[in-house]
Amino acid sequence: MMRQIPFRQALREAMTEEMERDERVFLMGEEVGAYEGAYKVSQGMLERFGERRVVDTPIAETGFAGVGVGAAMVGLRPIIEFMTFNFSLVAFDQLVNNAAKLRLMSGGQFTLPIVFRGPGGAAHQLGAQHSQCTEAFYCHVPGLKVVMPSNPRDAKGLLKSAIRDDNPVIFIESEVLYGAKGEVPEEEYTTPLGRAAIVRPGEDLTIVAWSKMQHLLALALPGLEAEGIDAEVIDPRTLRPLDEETILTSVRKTNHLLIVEEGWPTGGVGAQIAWLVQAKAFDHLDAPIARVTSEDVPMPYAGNLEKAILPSVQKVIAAACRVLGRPA
Amino acid sequence: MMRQIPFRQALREAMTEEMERDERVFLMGEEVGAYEGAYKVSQGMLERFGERRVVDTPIAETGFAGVGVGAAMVGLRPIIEFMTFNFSLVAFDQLVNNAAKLRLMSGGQFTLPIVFRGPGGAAHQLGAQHSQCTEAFYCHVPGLKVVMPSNPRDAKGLLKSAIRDDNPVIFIESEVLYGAKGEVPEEEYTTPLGRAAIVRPGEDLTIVAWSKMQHLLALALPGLEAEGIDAEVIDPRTLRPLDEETILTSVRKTNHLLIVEEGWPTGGVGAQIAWLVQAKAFDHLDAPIARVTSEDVPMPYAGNLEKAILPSVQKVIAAACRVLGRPA
Amino acid sequence: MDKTLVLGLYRDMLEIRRFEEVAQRCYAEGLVSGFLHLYIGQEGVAVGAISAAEPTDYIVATYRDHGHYLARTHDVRGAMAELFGRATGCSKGRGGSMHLFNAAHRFLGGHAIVGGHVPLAAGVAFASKYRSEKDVTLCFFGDGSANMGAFHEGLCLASLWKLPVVFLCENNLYAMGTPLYKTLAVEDVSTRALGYPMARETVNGDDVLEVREVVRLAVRRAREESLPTLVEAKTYRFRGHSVSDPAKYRSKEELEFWKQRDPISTLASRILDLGMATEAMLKDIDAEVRRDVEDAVTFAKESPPPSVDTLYEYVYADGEGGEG
Amino acid sequence: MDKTLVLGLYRDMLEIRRFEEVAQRCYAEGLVSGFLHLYIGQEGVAVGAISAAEPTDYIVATYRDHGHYLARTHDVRGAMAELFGRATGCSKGRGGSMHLFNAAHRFLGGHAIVGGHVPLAAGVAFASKYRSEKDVTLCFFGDGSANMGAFHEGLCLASLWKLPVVFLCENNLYAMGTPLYKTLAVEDVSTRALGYPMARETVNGDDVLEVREVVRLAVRRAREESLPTLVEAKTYRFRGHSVSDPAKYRSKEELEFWKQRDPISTLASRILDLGMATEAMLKDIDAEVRRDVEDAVTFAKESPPPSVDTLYEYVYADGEGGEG
Ligand SMILES: Cc1ncc(C[n+]2csc(CCOP(=O)(O)OP(=O)(O)O)c2C)c(N)n1
Ligand SMILES: Cc1ncc(C[n+]2csc(CCOP(=O)(O)OP(=O)(O)O)c2C)c(N)n1
Ligand SMILES: [Mg+2]
Ligand SMILES: [Mg+2]
Repeated sequence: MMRQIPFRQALREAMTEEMERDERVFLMGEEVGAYEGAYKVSQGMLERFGERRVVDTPIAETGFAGVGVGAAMVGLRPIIEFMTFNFSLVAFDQLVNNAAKLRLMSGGQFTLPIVFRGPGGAAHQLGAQHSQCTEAFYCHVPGLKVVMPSNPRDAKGLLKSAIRDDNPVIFIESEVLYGAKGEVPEEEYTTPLGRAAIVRPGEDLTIVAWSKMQHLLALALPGLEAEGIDAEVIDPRTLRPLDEETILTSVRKTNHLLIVEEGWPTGGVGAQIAWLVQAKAFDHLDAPIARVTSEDVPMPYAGNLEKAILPSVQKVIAAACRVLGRPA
Repeated sequence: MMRQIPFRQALREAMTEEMERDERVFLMGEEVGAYEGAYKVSQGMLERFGERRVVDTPIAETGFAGVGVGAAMVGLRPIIEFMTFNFSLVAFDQLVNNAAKLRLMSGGQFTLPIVFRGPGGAAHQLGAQHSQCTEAFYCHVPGLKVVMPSNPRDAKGLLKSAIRDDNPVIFIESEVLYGAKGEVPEEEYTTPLGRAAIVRPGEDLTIVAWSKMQHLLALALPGLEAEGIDAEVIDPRTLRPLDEETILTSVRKTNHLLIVEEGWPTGGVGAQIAWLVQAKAFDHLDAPIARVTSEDVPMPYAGNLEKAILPSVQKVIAAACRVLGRPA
Repeated sequence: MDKTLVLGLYRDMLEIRRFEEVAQRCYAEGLVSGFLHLYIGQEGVAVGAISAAEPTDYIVATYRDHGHYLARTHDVRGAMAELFGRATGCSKGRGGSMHLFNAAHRFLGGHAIVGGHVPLAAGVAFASKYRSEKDVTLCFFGDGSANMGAFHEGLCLASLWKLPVVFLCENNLYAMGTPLYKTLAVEDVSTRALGYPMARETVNGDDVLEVREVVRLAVRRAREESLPTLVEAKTYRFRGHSVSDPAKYRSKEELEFWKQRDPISTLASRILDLGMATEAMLKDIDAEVRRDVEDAVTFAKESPPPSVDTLYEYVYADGEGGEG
Repeated sequence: MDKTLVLGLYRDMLEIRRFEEVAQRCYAEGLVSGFLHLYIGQEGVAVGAISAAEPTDYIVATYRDHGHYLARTHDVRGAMAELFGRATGCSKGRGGSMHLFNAAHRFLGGHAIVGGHVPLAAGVAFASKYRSEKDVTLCFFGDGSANMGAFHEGLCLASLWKLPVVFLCENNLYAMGTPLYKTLAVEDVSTRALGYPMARETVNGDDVLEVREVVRLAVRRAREESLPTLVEAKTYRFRGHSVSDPAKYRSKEELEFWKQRDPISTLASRILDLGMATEAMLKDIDAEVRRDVEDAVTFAKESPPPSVDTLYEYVYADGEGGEG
């Protein structure tokens, strides 16, 4: 039987293997070294690689994100950790105006092989400034790639590909998934960016979800089956570039689409997917595309409100029934 | 006949009238005072109101955006000018984490009556870092309102409403429209936020476009008419909150929708509108919703590339024909 | 020294200490969630500084805000209920531990983006000056803010525009698990003031009276000359960064050294030495604040959570959807 | 003084001056579009500083980058073609005046977000140190950057990590229409260095030799001790912020005062005084650079614009769509 390891270890293995493989790769961020990561993702890496390649930074996201961009311009391959992606917003200009555009502005003279990684989204009652999904911001920006793994196996394979990729990659993890275990092969492997995974084949309804929401779907599946709904579950894994074909092929089969995302509804990634599918598979849709998202509000602290705001099993089942025109 | 004044004067009148009406309103930004605005929007205002209420700032967007937020928390009503919205990205955290969330985080104890305004989008060959549409970023954020007027009359009325509004309002203008003239009443008026305008009634096809793109539509109309297309043109004017009803009512009549936006296609505001319409008027759509956007690339400098990247009359007409299933 | 003043400061620090101890207990019991950053060990700073300001002066703080909130409001119930996420909390359960607010007491939060509230505080001071009001703004932040762009821009504008604000850096030697020497090329955070320039002071944060005195002068400079000051208070947090941090990065000896400087016990000894109060009287004060804190727990427990029907409240001033 | 050196510096400054004059003419003729920020008056800074560095040292500049680009590359054709938006431009027509790049000459742009390139430059220096290479990074920016958060964070990290970088502030007394005294509470931008701390120098930017000497020491400090320096060069731009700015905010007298310090004419007089060259020889140099610049115009005019089929090139390193 294949070994089971936690998400954080899968990420650590990906970084460690790539750093051993390529001297140009280094890890930089707040608490990544001596503290071994705010969420212990980089445990043991300082000891293994030393302060030169596992670099603790002050709290200065614009500063060290920019340092990463500059280092990438001259051939290093930085992994910049944001303690959480909420803090990437103070470095937003570095990602959007520098990392994403320098290649174009220089007429292709410079490549930006840099990964910005860290957890995104809500954890448990962390309040409005610490509970945001930022993927919609980054997916909007040409020049960036956006990756959001949902399980340890993909996390390791995708992070290795992201580190080897010659473009700026926004790699968003999840605080609540770091401890989640999953099968991860012993032998080395990579998982290509830009390819979705069909998590569960099905006939009635296509459900697209990523990161944490895949775990919500796992919890919702029994209920869906109880409703007699045979769902085809797709995990895009990379949100930009999006694997349109896999999603379209599925919708052409099931004729129904439900998108489940943790972020805000207005202008969320799901809106883009919905636009795409109605544009390219219009005649295959038997019902409006449905979305389950969080409510359109900043996240309050209170546990009951947070629960009511985030997507839930009940909301997924209800939406699935709605799409299929069944009484729920 | 009603007087015709340029867009920049309409904005100036709105600010001037509101500052005369309410002592709490002030204008702050780079070059707004002595220089009278990088685009001369605030011409004469320093002379009229003095340095206390027309405040020149250093280049420090995070600083003065934050100053505005703090001043608004204690009852002032700041108008913060970004020389262009490209520079709002260095202050992104202040807008997204402070302006948009403080009311919620404080349980409604504080209101944030603040307007962030300035030009957005491409002008003429300003390059990648100076040619961005930022509306999609801000429309994603609950707690913010987003307004994008297309003509002087709306610009004045909407800006006055934005200044009187008790919420943070992102008010995005356009460099290339500042000189555009239009009818503006002498007498005072306001234009409500959250209400779209039907610019041209029509039967065959609903076209939604805002800001600069309304001018593109004006140029495209003859061509559309030549194709025998009777378009209903809608200007949402406020992108958040969006006047869904006006758009849905129109689509229920025309059964066809085309969205024209200057920004990037992936996760653009048009994707959200498309998602909404297919969700709420699915059975009324006779064809896939179409979008004309800029190409999905950072804006290069070369004029021919910029022209090819931005929406054009030809692209609009071709898309309209496509939606209506006519050979173009 | 004024006896009532000193005993009052003692009581205020003790109120914070007991509140934090109980908050930690409630967290362990699962009654409090999210991040919980305790102020234990730093009480001298908030109490000394806030006692030096008028009740009408504005306070802006970080996520480590219980001490500042209590020193200003003494609203033990509202703070505890907020930690519990109840509708009766000072932020109606929306803010939680990191986002305590109280408009009536001019307590402007509780902010969780490091450095992000510094320009905001400058803006509050800007408003006072704009209205020719004599209020001063006190802005608290940690040593970790010193490298942030927002800190820089806030101080630049405050210096340039001569804003009536006191920037108070609580230098507790650590930003999370990182000792200051690893992130700051200078020993004193107040050195930063040289570049703006701005008046600066460095004070022993564990001496509540010294803090009070230094901040009093800074507040006066702000109120009378409308000039900002960067005050650095050297202090130490006795607990981890948050309750989930075992703080393994610090030595026992270091912790012990600082505990000898505990702002509360050191003041207690002085009070006794000076004969300002007896052991018994201090015990009574302790008993009293313990009662208040336990009463707050009961209050919080008995308070209802926010109603889920109010989900869309407080997002827009004009209610759901926010039509203008 | 080394005659060839001095005449070389003179030629380099003149090359920039003539290039800018012609660029402005081409803009007026509608051959150049977008924003055009001329370097006229500041030539002493770029030429002096870049001549003090090795050709393998890295250069990072702002949108006012023609001078720096030419001083490093002398690629007059590539620069002019870029302004024309042609495929033969040094950024293949993608960058324009504000975004000149040349990887072969280690010229890393041309950046248009004020302060945004400062951390990037620190990162380039970080890479040199990481690889134990002895290259130094020169980062140019204007006085307007001094209040930006990115400037602060870049200098904080460079100081903390002892990075081999020279931060070169070109203080031309104005940020667009705003005089420095209205945005900076200190007289010298270099004062900012005190807070980090960092070695600092203030130099007369209109004296190319003085700039060269001061930067030479800063470059040596970076290369040999791996320490950053903040150098402030006092200078003046003779034209508006961009060609569309009439610069009404400055008095004739002020402009005249500075024109007396014109880095080029003052060096010319010194050359003549010292008998390093004759009027005729200087005229020849002028004629030569004029020829080069006019040749570049012809080259640019005859060059094709980028093909519209290449619209999606240079967005992702792996081509359109950017599959990983
Ligand atoms: C911009 C930003 N980056 C990172 C964090 C995560 N974080 C929260 S507190 C903290 C340490 C702050 O230390 P300090 O400023 O010294 O305050 P203290 O906790 O010691 O009171 C960090 C890194 C954050 N909240 N904001
Ligand atoms: C963050 C940001 N804010 C505003 C601008 C607009 N802007 C471009 S140049 C400039 C003035 C910069 O002055 P300075 O730094 O002194 O450089 P100089 O033009 O004098 O060379 C401004 C405000 C910008 N490019 N970036
Ligand atoms: Mg600290
Ligand atoms: Mg300048």
